Amino acid sequence: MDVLTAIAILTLGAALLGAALGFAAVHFRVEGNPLTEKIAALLPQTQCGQCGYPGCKPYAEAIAQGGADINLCAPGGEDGVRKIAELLGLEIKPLAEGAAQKPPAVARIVEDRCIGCTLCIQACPVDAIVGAAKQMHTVISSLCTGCELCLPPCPENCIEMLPVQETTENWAWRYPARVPALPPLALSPAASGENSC
Amino acid sequence: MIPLSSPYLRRSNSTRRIMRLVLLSLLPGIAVYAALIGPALLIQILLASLAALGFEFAVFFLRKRPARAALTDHSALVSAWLIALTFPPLSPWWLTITGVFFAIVITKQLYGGLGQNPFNPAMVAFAVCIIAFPALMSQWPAMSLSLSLPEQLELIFGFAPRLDALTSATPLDVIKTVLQKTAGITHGTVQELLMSQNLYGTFAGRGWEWVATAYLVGGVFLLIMGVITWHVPLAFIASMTLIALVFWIIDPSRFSAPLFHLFSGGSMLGAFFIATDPVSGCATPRGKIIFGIGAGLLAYLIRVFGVFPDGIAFSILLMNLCAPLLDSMSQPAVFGSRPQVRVPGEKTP
Amino acid sequence: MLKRPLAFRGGIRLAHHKYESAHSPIASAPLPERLILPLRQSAGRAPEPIVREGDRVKKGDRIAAAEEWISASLHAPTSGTVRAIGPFPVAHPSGLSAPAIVIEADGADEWGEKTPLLDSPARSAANRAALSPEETQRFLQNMGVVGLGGAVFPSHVKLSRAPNTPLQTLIINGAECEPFITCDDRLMRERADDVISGTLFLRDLLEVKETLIAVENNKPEAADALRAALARADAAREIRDVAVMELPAIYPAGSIKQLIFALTGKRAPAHVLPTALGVQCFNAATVYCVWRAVAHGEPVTHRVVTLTGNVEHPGNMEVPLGMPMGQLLALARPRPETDACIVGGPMMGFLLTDERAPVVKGSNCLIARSDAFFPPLEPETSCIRCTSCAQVCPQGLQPYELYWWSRAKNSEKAARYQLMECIECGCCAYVCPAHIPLVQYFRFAKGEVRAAEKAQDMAARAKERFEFRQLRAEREKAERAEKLARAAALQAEKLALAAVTDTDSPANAQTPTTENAP
Amino acid sequence: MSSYIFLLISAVLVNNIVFVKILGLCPFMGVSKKRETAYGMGVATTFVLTFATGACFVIDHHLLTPFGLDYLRTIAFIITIAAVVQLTEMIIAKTSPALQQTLGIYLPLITTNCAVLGVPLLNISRDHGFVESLLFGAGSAIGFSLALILFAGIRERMESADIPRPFQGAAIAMITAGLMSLAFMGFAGLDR
Repeated sequence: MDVLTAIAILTLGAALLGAALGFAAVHFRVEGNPLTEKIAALLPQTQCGQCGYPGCKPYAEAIAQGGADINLCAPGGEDGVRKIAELLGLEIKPLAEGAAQKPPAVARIVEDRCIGCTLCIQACPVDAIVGAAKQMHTVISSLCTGCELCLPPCPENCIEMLPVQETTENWAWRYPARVPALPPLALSPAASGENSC
Repeated sequence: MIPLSSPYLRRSNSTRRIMRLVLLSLLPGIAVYAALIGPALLIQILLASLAALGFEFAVFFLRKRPARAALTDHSALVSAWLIALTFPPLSPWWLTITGVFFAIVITKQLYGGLGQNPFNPAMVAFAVCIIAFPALMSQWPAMSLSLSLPEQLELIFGFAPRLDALTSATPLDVIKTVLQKTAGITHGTVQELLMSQNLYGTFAGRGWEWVATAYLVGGVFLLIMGVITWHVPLAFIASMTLIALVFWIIDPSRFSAPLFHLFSGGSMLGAFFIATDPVSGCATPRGKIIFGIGAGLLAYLIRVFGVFPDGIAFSILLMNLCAPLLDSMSQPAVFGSRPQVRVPGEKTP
Repeated sequence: MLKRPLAFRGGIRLAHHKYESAHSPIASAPLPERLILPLRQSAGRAPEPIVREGDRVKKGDRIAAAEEWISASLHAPTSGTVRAIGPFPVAHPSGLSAPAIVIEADGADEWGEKTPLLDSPARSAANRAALSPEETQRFLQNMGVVGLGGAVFPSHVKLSRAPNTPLQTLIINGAECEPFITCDDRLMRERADDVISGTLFLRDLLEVKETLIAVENNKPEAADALRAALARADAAREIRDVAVMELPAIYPAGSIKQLIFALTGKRAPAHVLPTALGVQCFNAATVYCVWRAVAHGEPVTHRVVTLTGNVEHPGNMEVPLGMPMGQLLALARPRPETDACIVGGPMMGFLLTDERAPVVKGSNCLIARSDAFFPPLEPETSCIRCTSCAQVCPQGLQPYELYWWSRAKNSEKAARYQLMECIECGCCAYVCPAHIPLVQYFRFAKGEVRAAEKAQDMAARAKERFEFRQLRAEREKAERAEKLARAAALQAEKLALAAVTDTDSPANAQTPTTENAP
Repeated sequence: MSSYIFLLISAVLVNNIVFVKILGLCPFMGVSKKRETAYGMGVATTFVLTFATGACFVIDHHLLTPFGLDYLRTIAFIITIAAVVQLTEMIIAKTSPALQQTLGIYLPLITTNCAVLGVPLLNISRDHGFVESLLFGAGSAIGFSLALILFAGIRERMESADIPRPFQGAAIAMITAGLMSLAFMGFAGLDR
């Protein structure tokens, strides 16, 4: 008898709770995954496809659904992995093999070899190449994300990647080294004697 | 070597100098304490100092890092001295060394060394030892007891039976134990009770009051030298005074006067030397004030209502817990972000 | 108007080291054989060269023209021949090269045509109503007038009025709060009349209510000279609203936000230009250049540079822009143990990496460094959060927190502690007992923050363009599909029509099937 | 009234569920890396714990005891708690996606948070009435949140400390929790 009551009560309880959960599942349904947008915001949007997905958003979707690893984005680098890991509360991983971060670069078309085939224009995910059929094409370097997607289609191999040069305008201070290395200046008194007024 | 980045000018000051000033300002307290208790205190200080330097060296050796800078910055000595001053002066040698181990190795070096420990090393040492060895940590020698140096040495290093006769209740112990035992029996004010036990001096616990006064003098010296700011000591003393005053007014037969609390136990040492520890404490001005208030209140509550004879160590550790949070919540306004002065003639939108 | 300057929070008192270089008058530097003129000498866009290799130029001729509003022109400091246009070492902490125009001096130092703005009695100091502000702004841009205090912001831009706030106060910044530098001091002493005339010119142009000339109280001679000049100007026409204010010598009194607060009590919030508070600020040397340009038609081709530190003959020199700094410092005869040269002041300057780098508009001081004058590098020890840095920070920041996160390369966290509000004055690093190069950590972290912002911008733009491209592709696809559908529909209709006409003649009832067969 | 206050003080500070009872350590360790997550976890746990204590009290007193099914207590409580957690998760997902995101995978972890099971069981063993049970539940939850938030504050700073390699990560976090627990022992005796 006791056993029967126990079973009955537990069944009843389970049924009640199950009903409540079922009701909640219908009533508090959430459409879509808001995570995708958040992850996409952390990706560099180069649309390079190096992660194996056809763009940044598909990759973000894949991460949000748990299908993809977070360390596949090469342009995002270690910093990008760290940010995604922080967002999702996962452990930080090193970049996946083959997904090494390259120094920032922009594409440049060697103009005297360009035949005006427009293949690179079609390949560029951000419309950063301008030109018309049979006319020379040019990369707008300020829009170029350096995704290298224009390299394979070019029949003439006339697109090259130029690493972004450091100038006095984009230079930034380095992390303080414990021992700075600076050669002493040639401000010897001998030099000063020649030019004294 | 030339610094790479400006400023190329630097005020001559160093962490070592700051630590030296702290040690220097502890000297009056040590002098008075040692005069009252005997050379045992100095032995403890020496013992703790050697142990602290030894442990620091060991950690740096194990981490394969140069230990020189850490050994000469005197920060380990500050922790060591505070341990020696807060432990009973006739503690056995291994108790002091255990305390130093917890302070230097566990609390400080495991967190990366100087400047990175979230807890005050000396107070962790005290808390660990009072929980692990409550009996040993409450054997305070009577102020009137005068032992010769060999006797003291034997107590610290030897296997002599630890005679309870040698120890006596501190004024704070009396308040806690005697008052609880005699609850309901009228015995006049707490002050009269202490007087009857020959434990009351001029304005607080006999003997201890002068040690505390000497700490106060050292603390004021630190303030004047700019090593500490006024926030923590003032907030600590004010909050402790206030809460003691409230309880004292309610029932002077169960609670003692504020002055007594300020000059008993570790109040002064805590207010000026421990709660002001910049590493484990708060850094913003408002944070420091909250830290001081919290430490003062908790110290009183734990000392009077808790199970431990003194509350300084626990109150400071508890405030250490809150320090990162308090700091981030009390960030001062950046220059200009306060409401600006209205420009005369300017139209308000 | 405040009776006496207010004290701003924080700051430090420094040994001035001003006397060494301030006691002798400004000397003229000899003309070097070659002048190197980096194109970028002001904030904003670098001007475009308008000369070519081999061109002859005269002193004061424009050699590079500003093409954007936030940009200023560049002029030849002497007569000669353009020898090269290309990258050349410049005075920059990076030690990198930058595009420059190289002029070989012919020694004649022959002026080109001078066209002052106040060129006729109708447009003189007494009657300036004929001038429009826009005309003046364009004139100053063409004359290459930029802030000579160090930030080199084009001055004409600062003459634009904020749309809503009328300007109340004009501040002439002669504080010169960094130790060692005395170029503004000497300039104010020796050429006070020009400084006052320039001040009055700007005052009339901006139509401000009050004009305050701020001088630190360690330069009483400069203040006296300015007051005397003001009295002389007052004799010509009544001036009531201009005053010389002496500030207590607390570094960084000359920093713009601190200066505005000290003189007016207004606090400039983050990211707010002083004009929004009704205040505009010009450096004293800039004001001098404004006057030389408008009254005498002289563009900015020279500047006064302080030569001091570990040298035999400290002093100030009027130097043609483009003179190599090593050559210039040699004129002051550095003593033997000199091991480096600091460009700018000892608190905010940087080390010269190449002695061929030329003097530019922003170079106010060259200091020969030696261990006797400047403490050598000491090893960085652990921060114990002593908060000395927070106590002296004039911006009210918590440098120890900024350091904690900058050191961990967590610039996001540092930015949350208002890293970007740091003015890099160096007070924190000056007082730090742990010898931490705080400012360098902050400069590094700021670079990281800016890089992250830039990357974020790039990503946002790339995303927008990518999404638009996809949208377009989809639209094209849809249009194509629609076209196909329409074509198919048309075809079907035609067929149906044909079928209808066919059914009319039962004899041909079977033909559609054969027609439809491919 | 004062007994209620002491009960609350006891649950929050003196007998802190994490530092003194050493319960609920998985979320305490797992969700304390960032302060924002700690706040969210604290709120969620407070809600779940208070609600679960109430529900468990009702089930125990009105279902299990009358039928003499005390031996089913543990399993019944676990089922109840699991259901409450599921409900909370769905409600949070609907009402606050941001919170849902910061809590991430940790919200379901509340199910296995032994504190949530421990508190109702303690309530039974201490013969707490309904109000006392709720207070004890809420107090324990507040104590848990407090511990979590304080710990997160310290861990955020420790993140960039130069901790010896063998102690990085979980090891130093455990030591820190131990030292915090040590500090909380200072409250001993304050609930009398």
